[in-house]
Amino acid sequence: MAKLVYFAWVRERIGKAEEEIDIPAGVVTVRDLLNHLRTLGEEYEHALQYPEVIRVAIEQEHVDHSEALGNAREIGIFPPMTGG
Amino acid sequence: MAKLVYFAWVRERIGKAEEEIDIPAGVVTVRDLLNHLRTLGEEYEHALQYPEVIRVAIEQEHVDHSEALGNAREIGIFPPMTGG
Amino acid sequence: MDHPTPTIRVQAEDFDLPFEIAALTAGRHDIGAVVTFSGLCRDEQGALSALELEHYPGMAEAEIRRIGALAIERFSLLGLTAVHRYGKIMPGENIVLVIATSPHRQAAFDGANFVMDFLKTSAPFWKKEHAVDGAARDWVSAKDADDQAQEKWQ
Amino acid sequence: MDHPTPTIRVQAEDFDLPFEIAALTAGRHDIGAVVTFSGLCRDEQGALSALELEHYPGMAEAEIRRIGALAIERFSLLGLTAVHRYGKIMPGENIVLVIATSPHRQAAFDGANFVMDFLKTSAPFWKKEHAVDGAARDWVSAKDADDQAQEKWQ
Repeated sequence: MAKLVYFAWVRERIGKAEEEIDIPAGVVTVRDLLNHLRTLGEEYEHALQYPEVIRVAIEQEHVDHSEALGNAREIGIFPPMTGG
Repeated sequence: MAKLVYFAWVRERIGKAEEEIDIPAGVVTVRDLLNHLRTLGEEYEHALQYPEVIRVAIEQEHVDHSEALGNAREIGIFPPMTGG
Repeated sequence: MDHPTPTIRVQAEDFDLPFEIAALTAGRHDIGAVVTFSGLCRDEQGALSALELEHYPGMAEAEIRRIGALAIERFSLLGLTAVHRYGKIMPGENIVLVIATSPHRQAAFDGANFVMDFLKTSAPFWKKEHAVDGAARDWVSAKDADDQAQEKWQ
Repeated sequence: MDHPTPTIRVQAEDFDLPFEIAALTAGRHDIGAVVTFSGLCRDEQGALSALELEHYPGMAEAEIRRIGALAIERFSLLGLTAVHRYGKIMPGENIVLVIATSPHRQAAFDGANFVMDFLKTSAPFWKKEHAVDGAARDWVSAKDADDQAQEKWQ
């Protein structure tokens, strides 16, 4: 089980701020996870249809899409940042 | 007649903050003026012995040593600035 | 060499610039330069009624703290404060504050500038614009210019 | 395009940073960035008891005004304030203040930084150091580093 947390328009399109999911066998990297999520429904597909722009953090630290999920407990998924 | 105003260690070495002087014939440029002043006494020679470091302003605007004095009314003579 | 710890806060309320400067400088005689950066909400020629700032709680503060520590080490700063607001912010109001102190001026300028460049592209905040007409509400797009601004430090 | 007029003052008394910021920003919704630079008197590891700032009255203000107008034009600033003190200044006290406002952050950083670099080498001020032992009183030497800092804008 991992907790996924969504922000900004990723959160709005998926329609929830967070959820717990089972990571299926075969989902190893961040990229695998994003592709898996896109199979869960059209709201996910709408949020993640351009995965190359999506940013991901594991345990609140930025990671590349090639990173292994390992035993991640909290995975943040969000658009490029626009603070400051 | 021109008013000369001195600042910082130029003022201290010459021993006065300002004076009126007649610009002799043949003193045309700022460089000529500095060389002329060095003939006026050892306090001037002490203040202006390295004329290349001395800064000059005419009517309160920076000028090069090659500049003509023209009909300057106020000539400021001082060391490199150290404000800020 | 021991480096000072940056003061980092993520908060809804406004910040108090003179208070934050005093906290970095009071009683010290080794600071020669204080540079402050305040980022404000613009109204985009009257089109914008408010910004809404969303953030990733916990990560937002951790990320700014990481950037602040990098800046302190890189520019040998004597002190650094960064405060970022979240929630609804009206035109003319403050969004973000960075203060850098150092013995000499260029390090303080560079330290504050560096923190802003990295904060823009790395700190998990997102801006949504509320239009004056009440209808359109759009997320601000990330700017290539911000990525380029960050690259100047590499 | 009409450029704003810089606010320039040369004075013995201290300045009030929040007041000066408010004077540039109050009631405006077009400012996205405010950068302030405060230059302070350091005690040089306890060796310095005070600085004495001499200036060329009239020319000092005119020269800072000229530099400020250059910065406004070059960086399209929305506003600029520069205040330089003269007289005796104790460690920990303010010497100089520059504030630049603009729609975007880099112009505000560059504007304030530019004014400080040119002010250092062009504005007619001279610093004399008073030593703690009461004896030595030396004029500060101009630094090559300051000339080089100015050259980065060419």
